[in-house]
Amino acid sequence: MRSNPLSSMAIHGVLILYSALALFPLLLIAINSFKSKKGIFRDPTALPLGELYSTKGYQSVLANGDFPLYFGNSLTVTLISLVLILLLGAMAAHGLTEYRFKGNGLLGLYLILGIMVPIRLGTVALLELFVKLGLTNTLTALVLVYTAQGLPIAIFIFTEFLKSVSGEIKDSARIDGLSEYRIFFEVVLPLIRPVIATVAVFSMIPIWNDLWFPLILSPGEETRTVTLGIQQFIGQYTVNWSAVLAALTVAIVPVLIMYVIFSKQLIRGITAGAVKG
Amino acid sequence: MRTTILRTTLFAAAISAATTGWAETTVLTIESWRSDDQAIWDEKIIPVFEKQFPEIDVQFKPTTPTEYNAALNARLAGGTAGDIITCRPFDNALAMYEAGNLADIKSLEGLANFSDVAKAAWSTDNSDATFCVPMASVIHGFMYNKDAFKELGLAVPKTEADFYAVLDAIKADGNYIPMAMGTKDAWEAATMGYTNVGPAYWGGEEGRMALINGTAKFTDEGFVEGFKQMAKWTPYLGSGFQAQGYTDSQNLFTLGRAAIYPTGSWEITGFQENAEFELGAFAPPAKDASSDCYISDHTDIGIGMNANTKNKEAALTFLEWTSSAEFASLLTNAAPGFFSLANHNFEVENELAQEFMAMRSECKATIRVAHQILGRGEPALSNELWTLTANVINGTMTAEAAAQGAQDNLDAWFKP
Amino acid sequence: MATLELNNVVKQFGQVEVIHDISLSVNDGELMVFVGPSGCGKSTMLRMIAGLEELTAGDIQIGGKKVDHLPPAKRGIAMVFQSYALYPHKDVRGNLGFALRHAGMPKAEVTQRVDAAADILGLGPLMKRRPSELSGGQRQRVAIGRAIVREPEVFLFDEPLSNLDAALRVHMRVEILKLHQRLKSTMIYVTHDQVEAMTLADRIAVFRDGVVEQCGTPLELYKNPANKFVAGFIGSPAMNFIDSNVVNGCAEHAGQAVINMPDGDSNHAKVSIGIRPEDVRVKPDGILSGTVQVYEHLGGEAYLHLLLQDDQNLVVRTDADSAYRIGDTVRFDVIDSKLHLFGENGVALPRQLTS
Amino acid sequence: MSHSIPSGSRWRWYIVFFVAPATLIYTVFAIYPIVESLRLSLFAERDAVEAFVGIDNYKKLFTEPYWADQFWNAFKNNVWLFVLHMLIQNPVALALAAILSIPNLRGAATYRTIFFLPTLLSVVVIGFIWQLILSPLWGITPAFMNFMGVGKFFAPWLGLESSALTAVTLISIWQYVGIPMMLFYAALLNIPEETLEAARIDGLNGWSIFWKVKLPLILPTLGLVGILTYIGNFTASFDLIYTLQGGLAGPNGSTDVMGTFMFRTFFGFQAQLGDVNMGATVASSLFFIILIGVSVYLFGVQRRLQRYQA
Repeated sequence: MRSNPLSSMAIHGVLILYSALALFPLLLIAINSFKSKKGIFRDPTALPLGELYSTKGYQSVLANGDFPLYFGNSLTVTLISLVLILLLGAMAAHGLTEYRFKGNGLLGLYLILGIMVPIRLGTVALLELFVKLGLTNTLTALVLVYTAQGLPIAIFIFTEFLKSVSGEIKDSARIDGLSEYRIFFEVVLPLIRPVIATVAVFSMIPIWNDLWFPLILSPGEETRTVTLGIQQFIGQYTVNWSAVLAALTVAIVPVLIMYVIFSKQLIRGITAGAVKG
Repeated sequence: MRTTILRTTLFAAAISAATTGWAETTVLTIESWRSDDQAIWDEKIIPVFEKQFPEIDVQFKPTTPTEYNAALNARLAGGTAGDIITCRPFDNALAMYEAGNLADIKSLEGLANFSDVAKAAWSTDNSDATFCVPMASVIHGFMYNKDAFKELGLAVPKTEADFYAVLDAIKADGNYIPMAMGTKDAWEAATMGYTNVGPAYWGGEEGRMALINGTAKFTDEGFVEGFKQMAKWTPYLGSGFQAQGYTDSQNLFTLGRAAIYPTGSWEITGFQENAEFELGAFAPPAKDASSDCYISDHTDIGIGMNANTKNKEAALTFLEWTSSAEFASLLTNAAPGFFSLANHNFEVENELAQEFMAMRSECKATIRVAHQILGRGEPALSNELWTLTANVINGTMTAEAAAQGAQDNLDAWFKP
Repeated sequence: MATLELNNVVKQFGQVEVIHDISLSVNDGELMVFVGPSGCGKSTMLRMIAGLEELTAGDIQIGGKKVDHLPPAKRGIAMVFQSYALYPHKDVRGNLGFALRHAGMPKAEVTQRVDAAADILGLGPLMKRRPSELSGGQRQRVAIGRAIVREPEVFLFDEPLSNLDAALRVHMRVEILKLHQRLKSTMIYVTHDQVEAMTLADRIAVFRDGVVEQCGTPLELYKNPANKFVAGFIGSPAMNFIDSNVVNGCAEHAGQAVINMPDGDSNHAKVSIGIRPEDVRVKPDGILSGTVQVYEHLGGEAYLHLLLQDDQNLVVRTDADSAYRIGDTVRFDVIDSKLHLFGENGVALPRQLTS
Repeated sequence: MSHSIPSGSRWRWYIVFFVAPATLIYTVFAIYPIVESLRLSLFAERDAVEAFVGIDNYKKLFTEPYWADQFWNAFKNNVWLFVLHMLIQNPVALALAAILSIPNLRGAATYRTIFFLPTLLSVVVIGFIWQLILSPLWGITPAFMNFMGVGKFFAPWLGLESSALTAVTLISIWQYVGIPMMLFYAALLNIPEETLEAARIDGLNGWSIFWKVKLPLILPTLGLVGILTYIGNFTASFDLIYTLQGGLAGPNGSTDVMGTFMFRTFFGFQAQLGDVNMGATVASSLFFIILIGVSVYLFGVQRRLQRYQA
């Protein structure tokens, strides 16, 4: 499109305004996390300079020495669940799109049914199940639930994408003598790489941020996740807002890093026709 | 800090297990909604117990109050709840007992240390079974900023008239928000408002028992007057109080921006840590100079045993200990504001706590009106009172309509 | 090098039968083209030969050996796909050598074969590139190279040129022809383009609706189409069909006898007369006439689209130096010996023409 | 005559290999617990034992005023939530996506990342920030509004019955606008350049190209976003409302949605004990509401929309 400077300025104006709206609340947290409680309430929008500056909040967070453990737990759960969701989801989507078999369509529908119903509905049954399996207070329980919860969307997106991929390359591999297993791992997996980032981001957010299942399935000190840790921390420091804000800031950073890692691939994945509708 | 303690205990336990060979450590987990008290339990209470009973390792695992009931019920259903369960009083705990989640502990010797009134909060109506050791009560009243009162030359109010005069004076001065309370979380409105000052109008226990006996209704004058008081509070609250939550109110008061804070004694520890001015407490005002004052000395926390625990013996040992004088003194002094319900003699050192304790002798005591027997409907009457009181303060409902709403809730199911 | 036999091959997808009992044999070293409109079953047939689709009934033999129980890689075939089907994550060398390495061939031999194929196809300078960095023609060449390195007994081509532009298509067509002459291997080539079929094929099998309508050399098909479908499909521009009534043993058009029916044939009341554009002679005293609607001039030759008296259309080839205007009336004759007659069911009638 | 399968094996184990692990985990850890829960809606506790009661719980839910009032209140609020998301979130998302998809826009990647940021955050964070920002006490919004000269229009929105739901919804929109934006953005980028050039040659300008060419071409994505909004409206809205307004979804139940209603019923809240059977009944009703919406989409809307697809 021909761009005239005036409309270009208007466009950037709109974008910058919305950026401010999106960023302002986050900055507010970050800024105030470096202030003392008094500083927070005297002028919430002031920068943490001069006498306002205080790292007391972070000191409280650090004093609660368990945060590295919580981060480790969250990372473990999130990453293992992600790998499982991506791998098993891609495998199932491949199986569903590549082969004709009885009940294929029905199975496909069944597998994406879970998009509609929050698994939270089944909490009590899940808990009973994990008790029987002896998996309460383990990260394994969380991984299993998150994997089950993430699979429908993953399968949906992968299926949509695989449908749009020409089948000839798989036939070609077959003629080259690859087994069906190796076709998946050596041909299909590299093919869906761009979509993987998309699925990864969409699956990662709810896992990292979940509060409910850690609370019910693995509330133990040793298996606590960051989000739960933060929430409990807030509960204990209801009036110590410096500490609360510092904890919140600390909780945002890792998601941000993961997002930046995936974000380049993300758009490529979406535009690769992943979510066509 | 906490982990260090935890690790040391675990380490010590491991050593002792390894050296003695037979003494296995039993781990007891306590469920609680008092996440604010984590440090108190970890650093002050549990170490004392573990010193006496090295073979038992106690872990305090609180869940934030908003999630406590849901999470606890889910864990009970799934069989992963802790061995020791902190009980909310009356109908809530009773229902848990009836659902088979709390064990009957009537045989506990230490129960003799508690008055029947205290035990009533965690016993069946016919007192056949007791399912929690009474732990503590909280006393409702008001805290105030002594510095502000001094500054404005105000005296602690005794009667309703004094009370509003003080509020008017603070409002006229304009430096302070007269009263720190919001209606967003609703429960403060009912708990620190209606059931705090209301007993003065319905005559405390008398009125409450009359409701239970069916000789009184919520639409009777005293109960309606309680709601009317709520409506009178509205002008003294901070602007935007409708969106003011519990923590907002706490901050408003501790930062010195509000002069009076309707509350309960459980705030003592947190407030003393955070407020940079001198704190004082006064009892809910009496109707007039010739009337008695009433306080809500609410039996708030009990401690019971998960009926399905695998560590029954250790759990009973622990419960027995919680009925001891040692525990009573530890708790009351470590968490001033939670007053042990035991008949033991012990010293309360905290001055503010003493101020609250003093109210017991000055005023007649009762408990929160909707908790015993009346709270068994759907929805629980106390939850209903939250919403009704908040509505009255918000001005979206008249006192009469709120009273009618409460009575409707009772009429729907309650047979005196 | 091998022969290929298809015996009574049937294919059903669910309840739908898409290949009806086809038998066909391809000789050693022959380039056989399967041609037909889309959905005619030609690609399905090819995929069954490749082993990518199961047979519902019948069998397939390559070099006299039954192969329909073998996986694709064991059949001694190689296949070139329309979309090239290159592995996007491997460079050209990787794509060329993939099948061989996978089969466990020693590295040195792989390199040697890959280099040889690259040499044939002129891929030398591109060996380090990824498919995304290649042009369409180059990709196609890599796809062919990938087939060559396997030294298959039968090459299968599935519409390999249809994603290329016209000029490149002609060019690649010649290259494939050269390749066939050089390798002298058996090839099966699927296309919907009859020009490709005519220029490439040793023999053509014309598919329609899951049956082979006719199989023969390009010239046989051109000269003696077995039916109206083949007649219309082979040759460009397509054969004209004039509906005609049979009167007194003579197929007539607009009241004018055009051609005598074969001797003794009195079973038909209506026939189609098939006239190729090149078999019409425009001359002022011609017995037939039509009005010029479109005049296409191709430089070396020209085509007239005529509207006949009974509103039927006829395309006529004429020499390039004649000049016509829209609306002109043109008179012409047909070359009797080159006319085709088709019965109402579309089957060609034997031509023992007297005129 | 029977024939062999080319791959050499009669029972195609590899299909099992691909499909079984996902199906198994999903069935055991998602479907089974949910079905188990829904099953409970047909039971009730009678004299301390679970008894089969048929559809009694449903009758109770829809006839007893206590239940029916809550149900319809929550349902009505959900409808409002949905309407606002459709009227605000999705158009804003579309507008942002349309701007971002302008060719050669400087800083597009940065803007995109920024716009998506709120979506990444947990509701614990979101709830906390927005309460702080909208709080009448800490003065951020009032100060800003005073600065803009509209200070007198400030109100404690989260605490007023009339505005709480709308305020919560706007926060939700703020958080989730990134998802539809990304979907629209991808769809817009997928429109072939030739189509747009053809439109330009046909004399359409920027606006009319957007309305008459781009919009019809991304209709399937609009449909998808619509149904995702619908589902999220019932399932994802819970966390935010629960965090911001608590289990009673105040003030006076004005922000109660199906999610909070279900949760409160299922697990109980404060003095109220949970009722697993009624909770399951609410959950099942919610499930059917979602199912109806999805069916309408799959069999009505999507089919019609897909005709536009190339």
